[in-house]
Amino acid sequence: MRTGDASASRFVQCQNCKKTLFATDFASNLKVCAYCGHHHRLTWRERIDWTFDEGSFVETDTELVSGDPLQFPDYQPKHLAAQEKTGMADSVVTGRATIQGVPVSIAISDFHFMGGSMGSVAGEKVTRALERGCDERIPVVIFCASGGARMQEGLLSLMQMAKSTAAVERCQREGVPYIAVFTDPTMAGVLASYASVADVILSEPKALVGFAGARVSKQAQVVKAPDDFQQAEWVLRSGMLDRIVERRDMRATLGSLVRMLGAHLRGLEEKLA
Amino acid sequence: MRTGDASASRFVQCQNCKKTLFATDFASNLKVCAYCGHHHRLTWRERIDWTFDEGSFVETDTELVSGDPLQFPDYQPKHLAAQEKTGMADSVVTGRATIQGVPVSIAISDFHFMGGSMGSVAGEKVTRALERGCDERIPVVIFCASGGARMQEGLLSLMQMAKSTAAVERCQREGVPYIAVFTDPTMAGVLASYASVADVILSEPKALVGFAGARVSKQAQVVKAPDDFQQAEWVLRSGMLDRIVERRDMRATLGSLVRMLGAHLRGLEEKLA
Amino acid sequence: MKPLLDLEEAIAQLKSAIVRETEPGKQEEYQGRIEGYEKRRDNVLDIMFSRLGPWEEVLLARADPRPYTLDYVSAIFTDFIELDGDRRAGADHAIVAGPAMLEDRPVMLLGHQKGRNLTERTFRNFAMAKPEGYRKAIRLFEMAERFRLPVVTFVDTPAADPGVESESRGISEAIAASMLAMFKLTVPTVSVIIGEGGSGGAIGIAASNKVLMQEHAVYSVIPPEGCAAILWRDPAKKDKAAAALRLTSKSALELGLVDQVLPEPRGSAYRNPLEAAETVKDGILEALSELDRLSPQEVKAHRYSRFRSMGAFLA
Amino acid sequence: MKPLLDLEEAIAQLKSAIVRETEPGKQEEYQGRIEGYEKRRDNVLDIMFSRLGPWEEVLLARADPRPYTLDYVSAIFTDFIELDGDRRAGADHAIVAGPAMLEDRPVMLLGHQKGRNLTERTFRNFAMAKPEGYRKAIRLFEMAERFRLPVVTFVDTPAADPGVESESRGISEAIAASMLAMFKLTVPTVSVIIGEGGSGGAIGIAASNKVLMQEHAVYSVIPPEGCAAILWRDPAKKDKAAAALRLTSKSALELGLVDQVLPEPRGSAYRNPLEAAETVKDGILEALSELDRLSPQEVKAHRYSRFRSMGAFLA
Ligand SMILES: [Zn+2]
Ligand SMILES: [Zn+2]
Repeated sequence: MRTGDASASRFVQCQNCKKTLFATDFASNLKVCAYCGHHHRLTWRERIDWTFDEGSFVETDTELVSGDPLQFPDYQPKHLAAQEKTGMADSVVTGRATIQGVPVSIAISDFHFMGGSMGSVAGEKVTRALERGCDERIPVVIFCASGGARMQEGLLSLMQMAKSTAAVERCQREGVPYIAVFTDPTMAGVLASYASVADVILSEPKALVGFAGARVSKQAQVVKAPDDFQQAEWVLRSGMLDRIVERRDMRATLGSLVRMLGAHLRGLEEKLA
Repeated sequence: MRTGDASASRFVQCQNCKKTLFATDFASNLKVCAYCGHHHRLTWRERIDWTFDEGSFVETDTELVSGDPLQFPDYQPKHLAAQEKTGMADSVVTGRATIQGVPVSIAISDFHFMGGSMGSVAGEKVTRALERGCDERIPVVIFCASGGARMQEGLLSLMQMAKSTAAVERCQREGVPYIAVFTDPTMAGVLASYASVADVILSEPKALVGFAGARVSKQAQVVKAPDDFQQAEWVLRSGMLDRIVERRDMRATLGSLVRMLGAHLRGLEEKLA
Repeated sequence: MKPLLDLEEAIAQLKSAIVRETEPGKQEEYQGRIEGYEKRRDNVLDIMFSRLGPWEEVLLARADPRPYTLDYVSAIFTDFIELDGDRRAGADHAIVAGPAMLEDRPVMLLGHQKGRNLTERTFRNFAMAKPEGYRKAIRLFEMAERFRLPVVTFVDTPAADPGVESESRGISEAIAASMLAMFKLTVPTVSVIIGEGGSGGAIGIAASNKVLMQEHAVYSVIPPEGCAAILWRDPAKKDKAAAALRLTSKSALELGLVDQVLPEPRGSAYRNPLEAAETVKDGILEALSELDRLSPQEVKAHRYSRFRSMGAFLA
Repeated sequence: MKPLLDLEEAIAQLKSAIVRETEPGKQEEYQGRIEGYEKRRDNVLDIMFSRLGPWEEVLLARADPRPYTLDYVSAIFTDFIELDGDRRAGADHAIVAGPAMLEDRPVMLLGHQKGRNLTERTFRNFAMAKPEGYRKAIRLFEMAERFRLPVVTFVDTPAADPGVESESRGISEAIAASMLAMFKLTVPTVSVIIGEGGSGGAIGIAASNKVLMQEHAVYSVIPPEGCAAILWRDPAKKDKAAAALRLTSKSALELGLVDQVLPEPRGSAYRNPLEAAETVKDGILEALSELDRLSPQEVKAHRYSRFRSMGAFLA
């Protein structure tokens, strides 16, 4: 959202309906517009604070940093700028947390870091989050927000699709629940890999969710795209989502799901007691 | 097909293009019209003679006869009439045979017996054919020809859908290939059970294949049905069939399939050698 | 139904009168009259229900006020989270599904859902599931297996959707594959026929270890109207067909095709949905506690044998 | 290409002349001239191919006369029986699939198929598979597992189909689920990148134990034109993008993302498709014979480790 000239501005403008909101109200409403319900994008930190149990998050895999393996033009300065802008090492943050008391392995993708794109580091972190779920017999929750694969790492980025999907297969085999939450946007290489094969897929309202840019899809076809093409509501009607969940209900929904789907995991009941 | 007044008539008329054919040519062309290619319905005996290795067929499960469990009005006389007309005990014949030297367990449904409908006997025989494949580690080939479940056996007929499907699940689990061949017609309760979950589904050209009578389907919808709705060619385009195979190519196609898909079964290679 | 309705009206009038009544002794008098009417009403109901023919059972099973899947879900389970989507082609609201708590254990729920008014009925497609519905079912059966959740399904459908689009996306395959997916499970499965057990559409989600049937539900290979139309070219002979098809819970139990009939309250489930739900709940709990004694492989083998033995023939 | 085409024409003319030639000694003279021209042609080819830039590799990988999947299938395998259908929604001709014999063992084949003329290309949807194609793949992967057939896939696609209908039937899910299905397999899997290894559309059927790549194939996360358009707002900078993306077989091998580069005949595969096929066949046979040494569980673990190790970062 636009915050006016000063970042400490008392007002923000809704990106969707353009109405002006008090910054404090906006924050206490989890950055959802009180007028139109638009769910504005969150930083990874906001996501964690507003979803998981307070103080429960412990970050992991902080040592992973991109090595610009292809020496791709302009990649290094862009990557550095993104790091400075966001304070993140790369687009995905991983760790352990609890949700309504249930321990979970989590990964949060942040669109503010190079469009949440998946290179080697993001792919590795997502994979580790899934494997950690298996190793520790706890459910996995991943918040997606990505334009797709990171082209500056070329074929290595493409391989992250396979690598992360392999880890999902391991979760399935070992009975570890994996819940994905699509946030605006969840696209391309991320959607076409670990995101789409979660056991349960929730989405925030109106998140953009698709394989190809809408322009490409529409060009490619005689079929007319519906007005809400690639919006979560349309994606739900297309059978690809389980539920659209408003941000304020996300914690409770995730809590119930990990509690019920993860009940069989050794020790989860004990951990709950 | 109509055979004129005498059953020994020298001529037959194609049911589709109405052209007149020499009975001997017609038979040597496997009851496929030389003019329009229409595949006329076969008796179970013709099917076996024209598909499996000569003299290889040995019938099984001949002891099974319907007991009219519901005392359904007019069922017994109808059933008796069908037995007299066809010389069959019920609509399905089962047994062992070889195809291009490969031993297979087979079931053949004959539409001439009460529309090939599936009651307790047909369901039991199909189930035994599938189980025999598992017990003897040989591929299963089933020719379907049925209007659906036999309503004169009420809920017992419905349960045959579940029973036969359970046997297919056993084949899948035990790695026994099961190939279904749809012939005209393959409908309703048979299509919605063991027929549709075969590993490979072949169909004769233009066979009628569908869940509901075409009248019901078309009534139920605003969507216009295509001209070849519920014909094998349309069903293939809809993704439900593997191939449409002409009758003269059926033996070779089935032979290659059981040879390749069944190669892993213990002893199959030895049996071939 | 006339005497029944008259009695109901009289009872209702007395009940509302009793609230306003202030004269001493009158309340007791009203109360006595209410009890008298209620007794007569119960007698009428008992007589009516003792004389129900198969076709009337069909009408009752289809009746609007009868409790539907979500009514039982809310009465029996907690924490239900509906999950949607077949991950293939669409969302299907004729089948509702998702995990929920049954007392202290999580289960996977699934059931056909009817609607009570035109909007709801359209949204639910009259509880006629499309391929999407059965493929959602398959997805959730597989999930139940991964997470060791017992499966409970509620069956209440006139039939699977027979339309052109359903054909084009393989409604037959979807039903068969759904049964096949159920036969793969090593977690216990229990189905309850709560209204119309309509043919392939029903069995598609009823290939379970235990199949319970409410007293006034019906379960049939074909609707009586369809049967009459095909066999006697006369849909009006639906009574004859209903009788011939043996589609009542009593017949299904006699034929050994359901494991238990769940009695309904006097006058059928809709007259006391909570009592009906209590009986359904007890039935499910009992079935699950029996199945809990089996190992995963025994659960699977038990289900196979259950259906394997079905069929009546001379041999 | 001019000198190459001139030489080719001269050789062709001499070859046809030689057939008609009757004068003694002339044939030998022509033969000598042919050999000279051929030598020069080979030199030209060698020089051309030694100087190929990444963008030219892209063009070559996309070139019309390049052998396609079915060309390799007919040259390498016998008894191929194409199977169709996803059992969900449709037939997809951008991916061909079915069992076939590789020498004396049955295998499951699968590959993108391009077309050589407009009719074929339309029929094949330019080798851009829809969800149906990937779901057919999943079905056949599962069949391969049941019947213990090794899987061989040929990759040659610009991308998965990006249309509205593909989106509506979940093209992303289909690709992901296809990879996931490959990771489930305990039978050995080998993929050969034979032309365009286009992004998600390619990896969807290339999550294999062994990935071989023909010398002049390309494998990329995005087409160079798309990359240039996004990064530099100028599709014309496709050369720069092609170079930056490191999409050649040489780069893929250096990065450790393919196991082996399969050399192509002088002047690339289309100049000698049978020789190219022979090399591909040897590559597949060698890969399978290595994998044959592993147990089913080791096969699966091997595939996991292969992809698990991919990624370059400081840690
Ligand atoms: Zn707003
Ligand atoms: Zn004809």
